[in-house]
Amino acid sequence: MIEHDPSVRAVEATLFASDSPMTMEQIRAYVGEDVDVADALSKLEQQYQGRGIELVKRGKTWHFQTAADLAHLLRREREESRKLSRAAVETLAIIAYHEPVSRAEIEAIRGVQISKGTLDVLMEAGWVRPAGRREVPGRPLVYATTVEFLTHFGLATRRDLPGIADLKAAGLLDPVDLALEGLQGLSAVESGDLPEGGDVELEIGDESA
Amino acid sequence: MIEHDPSVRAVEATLFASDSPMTMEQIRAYVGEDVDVADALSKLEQQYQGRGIELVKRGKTWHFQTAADLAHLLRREREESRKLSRAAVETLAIIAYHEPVSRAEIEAIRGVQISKGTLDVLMEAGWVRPAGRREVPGRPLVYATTVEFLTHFGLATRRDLPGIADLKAAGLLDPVDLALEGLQGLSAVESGDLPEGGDVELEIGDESA
Amino acid sequence: MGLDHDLDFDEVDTPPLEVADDSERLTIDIDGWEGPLDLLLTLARTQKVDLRQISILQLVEQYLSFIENARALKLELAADYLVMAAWLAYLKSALLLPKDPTIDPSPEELALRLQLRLERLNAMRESGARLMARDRIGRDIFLRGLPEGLRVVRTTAWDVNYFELISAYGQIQARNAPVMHVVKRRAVMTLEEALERVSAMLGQILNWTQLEAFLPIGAEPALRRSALASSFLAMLELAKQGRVELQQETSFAPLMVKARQGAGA
Repeated sequence: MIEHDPSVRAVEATLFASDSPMTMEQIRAYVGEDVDVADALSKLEQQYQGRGIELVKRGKTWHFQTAADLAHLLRREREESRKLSRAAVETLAIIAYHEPVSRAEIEAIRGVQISKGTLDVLMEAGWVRPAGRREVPGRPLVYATTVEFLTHFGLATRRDLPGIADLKAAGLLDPVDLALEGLQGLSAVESGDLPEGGDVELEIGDESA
Repeated sequence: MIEHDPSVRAVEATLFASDSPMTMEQIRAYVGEDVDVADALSKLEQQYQGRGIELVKRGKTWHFQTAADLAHLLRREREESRKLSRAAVETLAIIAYHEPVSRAEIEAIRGVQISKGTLDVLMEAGWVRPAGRREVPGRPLVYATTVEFLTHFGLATRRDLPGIADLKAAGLLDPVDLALEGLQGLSAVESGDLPEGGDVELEIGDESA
Repeated sequence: MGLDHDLDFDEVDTPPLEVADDSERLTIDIDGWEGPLDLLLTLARTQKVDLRQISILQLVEQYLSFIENARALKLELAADYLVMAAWLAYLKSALLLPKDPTIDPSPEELALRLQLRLERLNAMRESGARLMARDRIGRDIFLRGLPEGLRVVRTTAWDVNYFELISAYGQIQARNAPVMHVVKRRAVMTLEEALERVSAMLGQILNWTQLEAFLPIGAEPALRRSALASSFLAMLELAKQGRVELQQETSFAPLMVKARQGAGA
């Protein structure tokens, strides 16, 4: 039997027992001031590499989870059957990448009205929440994602959303009007008479919201 | 990085994720028929020996749990400082000056009833203890202070408590409102106008009968 | 904007168009798309991987032919698909006609807008798919199923110091001390005092003098009020005795007082 480092054992036990991810400070509060938590965590990370369980850091918090490559063994069939509709997936993506965003803005991107159930499903899943109102005429409610959303998808922050930096750089998160102005600004010199302030919107579907 | 046995990894992850202890058959249902579960479990048991968590067999079921010698880590004590209520301070003072003293006597001196919680708080704090019963009708319980009480207030013996004359000289016998003013303006002692009659003795009757 | 007009249609392999071309079918399912933009995006994606390179004109023609087929087979085609078809037919003719600088916005801008919208919808569709493909906790990845949980046991350190203890006792004693009630004397001037005072002052006053001049100088308001009332009564009494004369021009005017000649002296 190998003699294990008491500090590593203590941090290991604490993280295993915790029912939520913990910051180094939170761990320290349990294991005591004289434990080098950072050192213990890095040793643990190494020791668990390649095992069925791994130590994961997300943002500032640490937790143990099952190894991703074992998903096929553990995947819960029942969860899968409640698959999100395409509308719900797109709506979730729009909220996550554009938040805070109003219903009308979601509809402008998708080109169709969103049914009431779509947002309800996302809120019921705990991934989306109303996040105040936008101070424009009509004061529309805006939506944003939750901490549970980040946790569920294994994200530390919204910056970790897949491809968000590229989308931002490509201007694909800007509204059409803004993108159009940018393009016209570049090409206006050559083509001369492009109309400014293109306020003509495509009338697609019923954008009554 | 060590190459880990896929069977061991699978069993490890399955047990980790399960929300209840599992039998070998239940584990097999997840990891598949071609895994030697018994062998994997015995390897796991060995690998986790001496770690912060351990694999435990209870009857026919297996589960991970925090190493028994680390259980104390999972219960963190946090001391919170709280102001003792006015009723409790007065009750403590009466017990200190008059001990041993019954509840009825305390109430007679305070002029108001004391709630059960007040004495409990003082006993929980370790400053007051029950000190037998008074041999009068009803045999009321009497209370006295403890050694911790003396320690906390930096007293060698109860005789170090200032007498009535000392209290008077310090302006501590001023009526409450004056004393409060005095605390604010530090003028109670000079203000003179103290009511006479500081030498009134307490009449402690046995009202418990 | 990739408005090249001469791309070969037949090279484009589109599942939706296959459906449209299948004249054996009596209905074409447009419910498979979430609105015209979705259908357009599906058509656009069959052109090129990069939406920035798509041909809007080609896309418009694909959409129109799809709708044309669908209409022939399914009369109750949703209104928004037809609105889009009409708008795209207009866009197509505008793009094909010689350029008219007076048309605002230009057909090129309209086409660009459509393209930008498709790019944005496509970006979100792909992001949604990537999001869903992640290893998700509770589906692919699991946290410990049976955590013991961490507990914080709160203990209370009661905060009271020695001074608070003995001053509390002092206050109990003070509360229990017998209380003597002393009624404070109110500042008043009795009628007798006023009579005496006013009589004494009258000798020095020869002319008509206001009643207030007889009041004590610098008295507190309460005493002054009392003195005013008493002095007034005293004046009335002296007038009755014939020692003073009183005069008042109207109600509430100053009350003037004068000693009667040869009366009191």
